[in-house]
Amino acid sequence: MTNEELKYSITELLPVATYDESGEFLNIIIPSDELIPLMKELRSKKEFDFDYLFCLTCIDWKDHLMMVYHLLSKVHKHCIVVKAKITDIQNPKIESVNCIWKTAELNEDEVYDLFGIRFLNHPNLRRLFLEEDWKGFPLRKNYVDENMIKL
Amino acid sequence: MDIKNNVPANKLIFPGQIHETPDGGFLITKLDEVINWARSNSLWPLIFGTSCCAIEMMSAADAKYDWSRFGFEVARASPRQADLIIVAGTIVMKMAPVLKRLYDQMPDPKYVIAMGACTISGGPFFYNTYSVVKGVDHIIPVDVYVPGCPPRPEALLHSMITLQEKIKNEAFFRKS
Amino acid sequence: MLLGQDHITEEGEFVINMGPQHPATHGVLHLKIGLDGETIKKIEPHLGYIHRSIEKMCEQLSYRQFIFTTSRMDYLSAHINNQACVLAVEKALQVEATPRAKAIRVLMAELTRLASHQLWWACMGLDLGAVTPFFYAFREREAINTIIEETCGTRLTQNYMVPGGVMMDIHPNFQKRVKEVLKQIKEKAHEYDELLTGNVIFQQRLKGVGYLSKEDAVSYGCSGPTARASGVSCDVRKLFPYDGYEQLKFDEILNTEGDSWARYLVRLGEMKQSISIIEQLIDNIPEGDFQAKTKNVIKLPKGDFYQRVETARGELGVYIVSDGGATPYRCKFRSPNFSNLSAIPKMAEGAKIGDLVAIMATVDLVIPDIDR
Amino acid sequence: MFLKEYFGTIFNSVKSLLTGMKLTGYYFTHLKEIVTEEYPDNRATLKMAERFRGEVTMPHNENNEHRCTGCQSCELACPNGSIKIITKQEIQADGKKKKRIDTWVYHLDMCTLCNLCVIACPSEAIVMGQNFEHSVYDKKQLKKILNKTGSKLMEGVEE
Amino acid sequence: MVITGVCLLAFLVVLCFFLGYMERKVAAFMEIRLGPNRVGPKGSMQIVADTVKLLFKEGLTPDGADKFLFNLAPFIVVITSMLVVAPIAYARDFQLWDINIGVLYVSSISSMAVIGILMAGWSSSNKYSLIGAMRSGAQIVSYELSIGLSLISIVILSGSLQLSEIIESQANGWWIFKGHIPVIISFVIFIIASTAEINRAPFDLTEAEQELTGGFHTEYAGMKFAMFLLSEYINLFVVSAIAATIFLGGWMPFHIGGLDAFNHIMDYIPSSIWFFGKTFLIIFIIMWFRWTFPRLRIDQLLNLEWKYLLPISMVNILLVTAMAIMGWHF
Repeated sequence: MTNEELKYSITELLPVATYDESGEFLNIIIPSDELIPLMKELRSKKEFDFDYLFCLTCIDWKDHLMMVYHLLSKVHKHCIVVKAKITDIQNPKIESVNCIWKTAELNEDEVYDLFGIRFLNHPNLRRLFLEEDWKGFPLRKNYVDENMIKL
Repeated sequence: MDIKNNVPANKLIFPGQIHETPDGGFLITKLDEVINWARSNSLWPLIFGTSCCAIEMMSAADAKYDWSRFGFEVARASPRQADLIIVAGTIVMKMAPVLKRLYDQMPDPKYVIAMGACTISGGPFFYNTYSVVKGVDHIIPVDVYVPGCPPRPEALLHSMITLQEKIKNEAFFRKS
Repeated sequence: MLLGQDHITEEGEFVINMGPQHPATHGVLHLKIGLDGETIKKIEPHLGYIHRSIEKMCEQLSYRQFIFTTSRMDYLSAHINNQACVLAVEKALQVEATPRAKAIRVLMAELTRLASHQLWWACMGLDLGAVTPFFYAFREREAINTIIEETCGTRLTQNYMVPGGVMMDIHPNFQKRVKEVLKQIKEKAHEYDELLTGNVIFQQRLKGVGYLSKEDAVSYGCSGPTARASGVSCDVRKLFPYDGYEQLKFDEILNTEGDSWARYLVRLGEMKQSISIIEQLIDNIPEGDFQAKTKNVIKLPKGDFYQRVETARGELGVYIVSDGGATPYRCKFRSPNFSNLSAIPKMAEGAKIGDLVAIMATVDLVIPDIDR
Repeated sequence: MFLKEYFGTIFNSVKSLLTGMKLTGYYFTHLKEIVTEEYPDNRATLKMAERFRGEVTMPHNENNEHRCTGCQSCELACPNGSIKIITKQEIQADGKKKKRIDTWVYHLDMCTLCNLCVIACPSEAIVMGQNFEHSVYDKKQLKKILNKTGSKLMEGVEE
Repeated sequence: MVITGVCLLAFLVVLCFFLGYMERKVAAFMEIRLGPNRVGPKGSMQIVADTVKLLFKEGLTPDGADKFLFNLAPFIVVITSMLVVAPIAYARDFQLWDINIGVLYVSSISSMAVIGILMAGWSSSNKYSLIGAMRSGAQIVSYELSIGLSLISIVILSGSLQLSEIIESQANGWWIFKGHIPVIISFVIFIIASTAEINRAPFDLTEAEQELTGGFHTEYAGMKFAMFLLSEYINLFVVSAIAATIFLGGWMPFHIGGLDAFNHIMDYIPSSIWFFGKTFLIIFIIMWFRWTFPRLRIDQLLNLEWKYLLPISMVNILLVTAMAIMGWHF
């Protein structure tokens, strides 16, 4: 499907979604609590069939956190970017997509480790890279580390 | 072959180097020499590589550079049987206790070569990083530093020859 | 070596910790393995022993500087990592590299891929207990390294790509040397078959070991030879061509078996394809500049940019979020090994310890790329 | 049928093993195939590639003059801060004050030899050196000062 | 007798130095590199340096280990391998101990090494060591059968268990020539099975560096580790010597029936050279295996024994017996 068609079909599914088409892919920006229903549709519906989650990450925009999911359909060869906005910056949480794409498990561990977003219904949420007792979430913009030497 | 000729003169002068006293007695000096000869010529490295430098360490073992010429090729996977740990690659905070433990598991005498910029000082990851140990000498004592990112296999061989020189000047029977 | 703390495993289970320092993990991966006799029941990967916070660091580095850190991620495909970065920057700036630069980049990338696969083959033998293949493969790898060194100045972490092209023109001897090396590799290719591929012990060690189905490969986000051995068509060079790959003739090697043997064959096939790509290009490097004009201080427009390339291990994605400044606001590297690693527990279910070594060898993990 | 298969397997296996042994046997008997370069012995003949990056050097000519103007482009270009340039004000013959380098500090222990400083340098004052034998017992020896004592800026570089 | 014994022990140590050097050089030449060439002339003192270093290394005993067994194990391993050296005939009329059940003695003592290995692996209190030791147990017990059966085929043909008599029975030709194909099969099986028995690649599953970091000797350091290395090389020598004695006629020179002039020349070559020549040929073949083949997996290793080697050697015994009864051999 082309970006236009995708946009049309997704608007039908989720009217609250907003779009950003400035970049290479179609970006869909949704509130975080709408994530799982939309993702399930994107995965299961034959016309979407987004079976390949190739990049899962997060961006800290200081006033909110943005989960970014890059999806690709191996069948239809179309790409889409789903961005879920998390406004609660103190205690961020979002549903895990591990039940849809298995690759999400370790990726979400990583995001939890570096951004501190808690994933609900995640089978084994743990700090993946840093020690269990590490204080703070280093990729947050407000992270301070006295050991870090700035250039 | 006399390796001494190939080490630049300034590298032989080393602060804190232990010099043999003349009154050490014939036998002890000779035994010392034998032991140091054996040790310097039989440095078994631990298979320990964390990142890029490990590949150059492997290259030093390959047919072109072939560190087996010096008797270094018996790379041991178990720290108990190793004499030398070549810290090849960045050491991060999470790895530091493991490295220390590996070092402690090695029997004396043990030697350390810090290979590459990351292990010497944190190198490319010195600034703006939160998880990198800024130099492996914060964790374990280092005998020889070899800079580069990563150093060539020849540079690693050079560092091992330098280490051999150091061992040859050690005293096994320390005098009070 | 043994860090004993187990919260995932059941009471009375025999747990061994493979890593962080273990010869089979190719670096500092830590696998906690629950065993039943010699049979693996479950594996839990523990990462972070080489987590160097490259993503955080990139937020402080300019777009000319951040390229060099990626050489240290997947150091075996350093060129290709750098290429991904410069392509992302070029995509954002809407600059295109000169035709000569593109050709040089592809040549370098394929040489790197060849060298990387040779190292994989060497370690493959080493992991399965055959020491000699290591030396034969490194002989050719050293020849390639010498060529790369002659042009780029270093052997492993080259930092040769710059936005808009390449840092220096190729060395005058480059073409001659490459042809010599290709000839040498082709002459010695039969040794690979005689020593390992045809060897009955080797085949027995790999056939039927570490099966990964097509569905799982997609779901786990696998890419590169690991996924292609399961029949997933995922070669970025074919699907989303960059730097002129669309003009080159090469095949995407696919295999449907999904076991370690299939992964082995796919990689061997890829080596042949790389050679064919280099042969197509080596006499057809266009004349002209090796670098397109770019500003001294690069500032990307606001927005986010994703660029993927095919490294020797799979799809590397560089995701740059820019706020219009001279440094990335957020820089994420989608590393192929990270996803491939997540499939290893699935592959190793019910395998023996020896099989796990074989699986890890065929998936060909580079740990710093996982941890970044 | 079973027996045929059974012995067929054995035959093929043994054959494949013998092929491998033939190859290693070939190399064992053909010692001219040995590719080893004996590093410390071949130091006299060992030539690095001309673009090889071993360390950053600052060439001085016979009058102890270098080309560095102290513009600090290299310091800015260096991704990991391994260059530190300390400048001083120098009074010229015509009375004007000019910025000149005092010390050009080079941290070889941190340098990744990425070549960005050499590219950034507008006056070609620094080049990559070929020496790679830097092993030392003491880390402090890796901090180097590249401009020689009493060295001056070469005439006509700044214009 | 005692003096000879002591000399023999000293000789064994020197022999092990040589074997270590030989192994490194063989490996190097097969791997297109030079190998040790700095220490001593052509690197010949490399192993001496290694040994002296290991002697002066700190001898560690891990905290969790069973101290007594941990320290005892290397001695058991070395002593068992040295015991097997006793009945070997090194040259004409030079046999330390011509026991009349030589073959039985050799095969029974050599299988005792597994006790030392099990002890080492268990007492280290390291999980890798334990796995290595268990593998070793399964492996040596299995391969013992094939070794026994292939030795028995010669016992049947020569009609004696005494090593000197077996050598004498080959005065008119070695068994490998006299016994046709069945003995050749026995010989091949003996070589394969004994490679497995002494834990050398491709059957080095007990050590399996890539899987178990060092297997049963993971926790051993210094002198005790050196003893494992020593026993490895003595074992290598012993199995090769046994193979040379039983299949290739021990110190018997090579004779061709009818060519008296040729036989006469062969007789001039000292018998000890014949013995060591044959032994080192087999040692070389075993080393050749090591530097060519990948390692087997544990279940494949047992498959190889129980599905291939054992059935074949059993059928082979039948053939040999038939041959011996009918007198089909020369």
